[in-house]
Amino acid sequence: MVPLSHYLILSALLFTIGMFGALTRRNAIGVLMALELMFNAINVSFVAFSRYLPQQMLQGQIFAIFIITVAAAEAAVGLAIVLGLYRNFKTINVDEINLMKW
Amino acid sequence: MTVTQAVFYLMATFTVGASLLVVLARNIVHCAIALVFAFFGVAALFILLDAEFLAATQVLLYVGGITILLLFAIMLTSRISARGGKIMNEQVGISAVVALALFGLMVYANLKGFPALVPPMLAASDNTASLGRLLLTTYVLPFEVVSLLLLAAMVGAIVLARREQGKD
Amino acid sequence: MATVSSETLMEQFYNAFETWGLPLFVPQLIVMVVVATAVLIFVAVSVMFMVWWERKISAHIQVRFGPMRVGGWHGWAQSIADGIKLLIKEDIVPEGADRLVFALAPMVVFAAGFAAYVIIPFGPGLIVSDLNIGVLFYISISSLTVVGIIMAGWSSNNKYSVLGAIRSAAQAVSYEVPLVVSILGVIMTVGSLSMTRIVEAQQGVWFVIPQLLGFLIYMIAAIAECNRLPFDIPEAESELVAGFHVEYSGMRFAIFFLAEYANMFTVSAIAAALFLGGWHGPLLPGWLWFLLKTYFLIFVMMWLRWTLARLRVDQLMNLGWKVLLPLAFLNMGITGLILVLRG
Amino acid sequence: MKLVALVPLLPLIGFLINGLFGAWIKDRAHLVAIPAAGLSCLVAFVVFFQAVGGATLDWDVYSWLTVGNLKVPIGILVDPLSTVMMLVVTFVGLLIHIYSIGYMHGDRSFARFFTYLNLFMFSMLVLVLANNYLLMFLGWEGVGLCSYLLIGFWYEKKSAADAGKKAFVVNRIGDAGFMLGLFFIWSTFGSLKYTEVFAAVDPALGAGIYTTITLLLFVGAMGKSAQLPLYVWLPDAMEGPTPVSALIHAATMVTAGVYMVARSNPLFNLAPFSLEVVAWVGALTAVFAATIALVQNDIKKVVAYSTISQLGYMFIGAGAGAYASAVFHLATHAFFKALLFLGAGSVIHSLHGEQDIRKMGGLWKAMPITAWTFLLASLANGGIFPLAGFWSKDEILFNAFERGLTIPWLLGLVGAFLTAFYMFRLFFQVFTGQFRGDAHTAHHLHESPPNMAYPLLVLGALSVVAGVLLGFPPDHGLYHRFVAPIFEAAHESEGAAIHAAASSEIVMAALSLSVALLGIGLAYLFYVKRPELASRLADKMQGVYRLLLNKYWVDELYQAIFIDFGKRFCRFLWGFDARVVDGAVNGSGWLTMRLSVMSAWNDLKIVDGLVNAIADLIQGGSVTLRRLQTGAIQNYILAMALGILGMVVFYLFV
Repeated sequence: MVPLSHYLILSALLFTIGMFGALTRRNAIGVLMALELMFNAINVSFVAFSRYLPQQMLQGQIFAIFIITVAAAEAAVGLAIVLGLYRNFKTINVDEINLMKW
Repeated sequence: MTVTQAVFYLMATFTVGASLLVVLARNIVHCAIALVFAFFGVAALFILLDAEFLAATQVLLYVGGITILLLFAIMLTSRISARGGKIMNEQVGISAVVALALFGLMVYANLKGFPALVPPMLAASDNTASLGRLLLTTYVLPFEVVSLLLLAAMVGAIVLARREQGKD
Repeated sequence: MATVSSETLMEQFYNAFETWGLPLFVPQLIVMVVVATAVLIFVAVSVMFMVWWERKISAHIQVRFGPMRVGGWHGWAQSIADGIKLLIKEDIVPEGADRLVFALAPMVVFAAGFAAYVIIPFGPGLIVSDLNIGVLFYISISSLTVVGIIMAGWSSNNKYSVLGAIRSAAQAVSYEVPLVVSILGVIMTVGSLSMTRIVEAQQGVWFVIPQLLGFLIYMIAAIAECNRLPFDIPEAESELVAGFHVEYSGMRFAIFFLAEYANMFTVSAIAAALFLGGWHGPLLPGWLWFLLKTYFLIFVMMWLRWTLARLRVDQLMNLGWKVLLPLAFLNMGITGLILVLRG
Repeated sequence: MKLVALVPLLPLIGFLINGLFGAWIKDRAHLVAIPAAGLSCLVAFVVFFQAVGGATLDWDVYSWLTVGNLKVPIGILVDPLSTVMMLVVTFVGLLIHIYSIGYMHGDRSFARFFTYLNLFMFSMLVLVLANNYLLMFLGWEGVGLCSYLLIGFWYEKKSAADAGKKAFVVNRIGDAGFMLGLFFIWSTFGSLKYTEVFAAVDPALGAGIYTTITLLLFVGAMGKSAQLPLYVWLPDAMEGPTPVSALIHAATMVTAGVYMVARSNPLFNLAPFSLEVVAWVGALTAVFAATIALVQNDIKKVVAYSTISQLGYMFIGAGAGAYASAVFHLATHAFFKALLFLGAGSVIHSLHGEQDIRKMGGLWKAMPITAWTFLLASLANGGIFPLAGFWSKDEILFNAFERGLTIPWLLGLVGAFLTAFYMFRLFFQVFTGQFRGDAHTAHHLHESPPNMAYPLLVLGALSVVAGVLLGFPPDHGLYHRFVAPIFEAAHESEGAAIHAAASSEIVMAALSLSVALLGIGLAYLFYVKRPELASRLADKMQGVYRLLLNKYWVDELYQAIFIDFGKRFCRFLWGFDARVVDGAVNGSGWLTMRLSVMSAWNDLKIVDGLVNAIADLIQGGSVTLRRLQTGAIQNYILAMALGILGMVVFYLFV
């Protein structure tokens, strides 16, 4: 059987990759994708906990469902914002959109 | 090495590989397609974890919903010929260091906190029904809140994405 | 009967491998490959039949004969000839296309269509895998098709194919919602997502009677999901040349074609299982009943195609969001109300 | 038996369909509304026959409110009382639906009308079938709302809109009492379900609490059932379309108060004082309204005052503890009063909206069906043997007499005389003699179309036979045996005295019958034989005539007492505000101004100096610090990531 910690390490790895992407991608849609990866990483660890600690009554899966829902909402609003950005700036590179400064 | 283990390591490698592609690929459409594969890898992991309903939901929502949205947004904002240029900003180095450090710390914490815990045997039961029951009893309040959130997100997305009257 | 004997056969098969000292996954792998091949052959044959059939139906609706020569009797071998022709054609990849994605797209589409066969209950026990999330599996897998279509449209580097892909995706996403909600009535009544359980629950009354509204919504949405007339805007030959697969030819085109017809079979089979009682029926064996119902629904789809005119884009979206979806919710609400009142 | 859920649900479905798609359905609304009402009626009959077999049902469909230890279900109670009410509501409702096709034909808000009618049916059935007080109150408010909407149906007309508002406001006073009653019930018995409340009723709690509760409930009933002094809204409610007057303001809604009192009989039985109040209010209302009805010239107003008067009779019955008789009168009254209104509507329809009886007359020939049925209804209303009204009214008067309520009984007798008189004044004025309207109208006189005439015939038949069939012999008829289980307690407490002698009952009946015949005779004398007598009498008794014609100036009285006084009191308060309060405020303002001049110097020199020094310091610092705000999101995310890193390190190693 696969021990719990392997799932958690996988989750950590996915999370880190996602975070790296969110920190570095210039394309706003790329950043959103990286965020989705991070959500997925969290879900993996939630579901793993749910399977390995069954006395918790599927709590992990419930949380994963809520996270998926929130991720969907996030994607919809995020992409709407990206479209708005594109309309106003004619670019979606986040490092070129920096009007909100001193 | 049992079949389960083999499948786990296979899918883990697959998922990590796809995720790296998502973050590193030059062409944003390739990123999106790699993302689909990463989602599938995660769904497979869910099945390994006896969460079939979640696996199906994962595919339905992430692949059927979010990826499509992403692809739409890509089509509306970039061209197939728009290649070249940097894809990363100038903080790649420090980001990599931070990410690696965080990963190291998480692995450390993990190994310290969860010694090789193996899963208890579960009776083969239909998780879906229990999930549904939980959602409508114990977690009914969060459930309602999330539905409200979705409504708000929908309204917000429509307001943000529609063109203002009079503009082009 | 068939189930029992096949199970024992299966056990003997597994035991044999155990006595040879091979690990368990070897026979499992062999079974998987055999089943997959069988389904693949079934898909190919049934699609060829359906293509020939549609040509004959369309011809007769237009008072023609259709193919008459190849193979002798009513041109029965026409599809085989077409298939061979497509296979030996040159494989053209347009200039400026994204080669990798271009090659991947038909496979994704086909894989999605093919995977759905896993949960089709051809007869009692005659199902590849009776998943306990059966219907949900189909719904989630079918959404993958859209990704493939967008990939195909985008990678062709042709504005018509991109437009076709976007329209197709918008349509599929829009009609997926009423499709799913229309199925919910059945799922609520049965209390399970398993296809076998759903079919078994129709021992007495087929769900098409209590869920008539759901059935109609499902069929309309399913036709739209298959991008068939009257909902074939994504491919509208007269406006968009041929939609997302303009640039495809030869073998790759054949795969799209195959997937499209395979999809038709899938949605009809799901409808037959969910609403028309699956394998239940008098006299004839169960699998035959199932195929009869499925092919009847396919026939209805073809019939509609050659009868109705194409909808405009705005009409299409209005129908999906303002008519089908509210009706589907109404169906769900009424079903729920009745279930609650009945206790 | 659970079929009964369909009875309110069907009108609700009709309401939803017409309400949501009315703009699209338009003139076909009745095709939705009438099947809804008709099926509902059919189901009601099915349930009724089950109930006749002795079946009852107390069904908590689901839990509606759970707040602390207050638990209120959405529940249905089917027992003889609610069955009778359900039948009356659905049956009369159905007939009036059918009648309305003809009456409302061509109105541009046709669909809206049927929407409201269905909503009304639904609310009324909720009121009737509820198994707890709160759900009943929901229906109670629902019918109030429908009443408001339907009175003001022609809201372009200011008088209609005002009448609607008046009905709403006056009912609010009653509802406040009802609500207080509910609060008391809950705090006393810890439940609002009928079964639980009545099971918990215990004389040991003392008569005081029962008197309080029942009087408060009766305040609610006074509002809804238009009793003194809260009756003023009902005559004005005649601004609504006539079918509405028939359904809501005669047959069903206004009788909700009677139903509620009958329903609460275990409570009322323990509060003898309340019962006496109920009987007195009923008796006074009966005579009061009847006297006004004597001189009114608007056909609908006469019938409306008659309704108030008859409601008074029902309360006499309830007050005498003869709840069964009260509800019996409710049912028979529903038939003949609905018939009167529909007949009046038929006349008005034929005369193109003319409502003044002085411009009518001689309509008998032109509209025989309307005239005959109107005559039957008038006889029934006047309490003539053997029509429906006779049986129920006599039962009430007999019970009141036996109960020792001599003065209410006498008042009731006077009322019976007046009733017969004004009914036949109306009848003779409208249907006999010469037509007094203009020639144009005379030319267009016509009998109403079949869909209006048939309901009249059905109701006419019922007005004739309902009393004999169900109420003979008095107090022991079919009807009484059916509802007996509900009111058993009431009869037991009275003991055997009531059933003393059938002979005295016959004497009483003969007495009231002769009184009624006297009334009819007088009406004949005044309005057919020697019409000039009437005006001469009016001249001779100017004062009384004007008093009655102006409805005792009650509306003006209310205006003077409540509204004008309120205004004057407000003006006084305003004056107080302007002089005393404002003066104090201005004074303190002046003081503050002086003080602030002093503190201004302090602020400018000392405080500001300090503040400016700090501000300069901060400005200098921020010029350098603001460089941190790069505006690029990913820099911020990086900072967050670093923060997370720091936190993880802290938790792991420190």
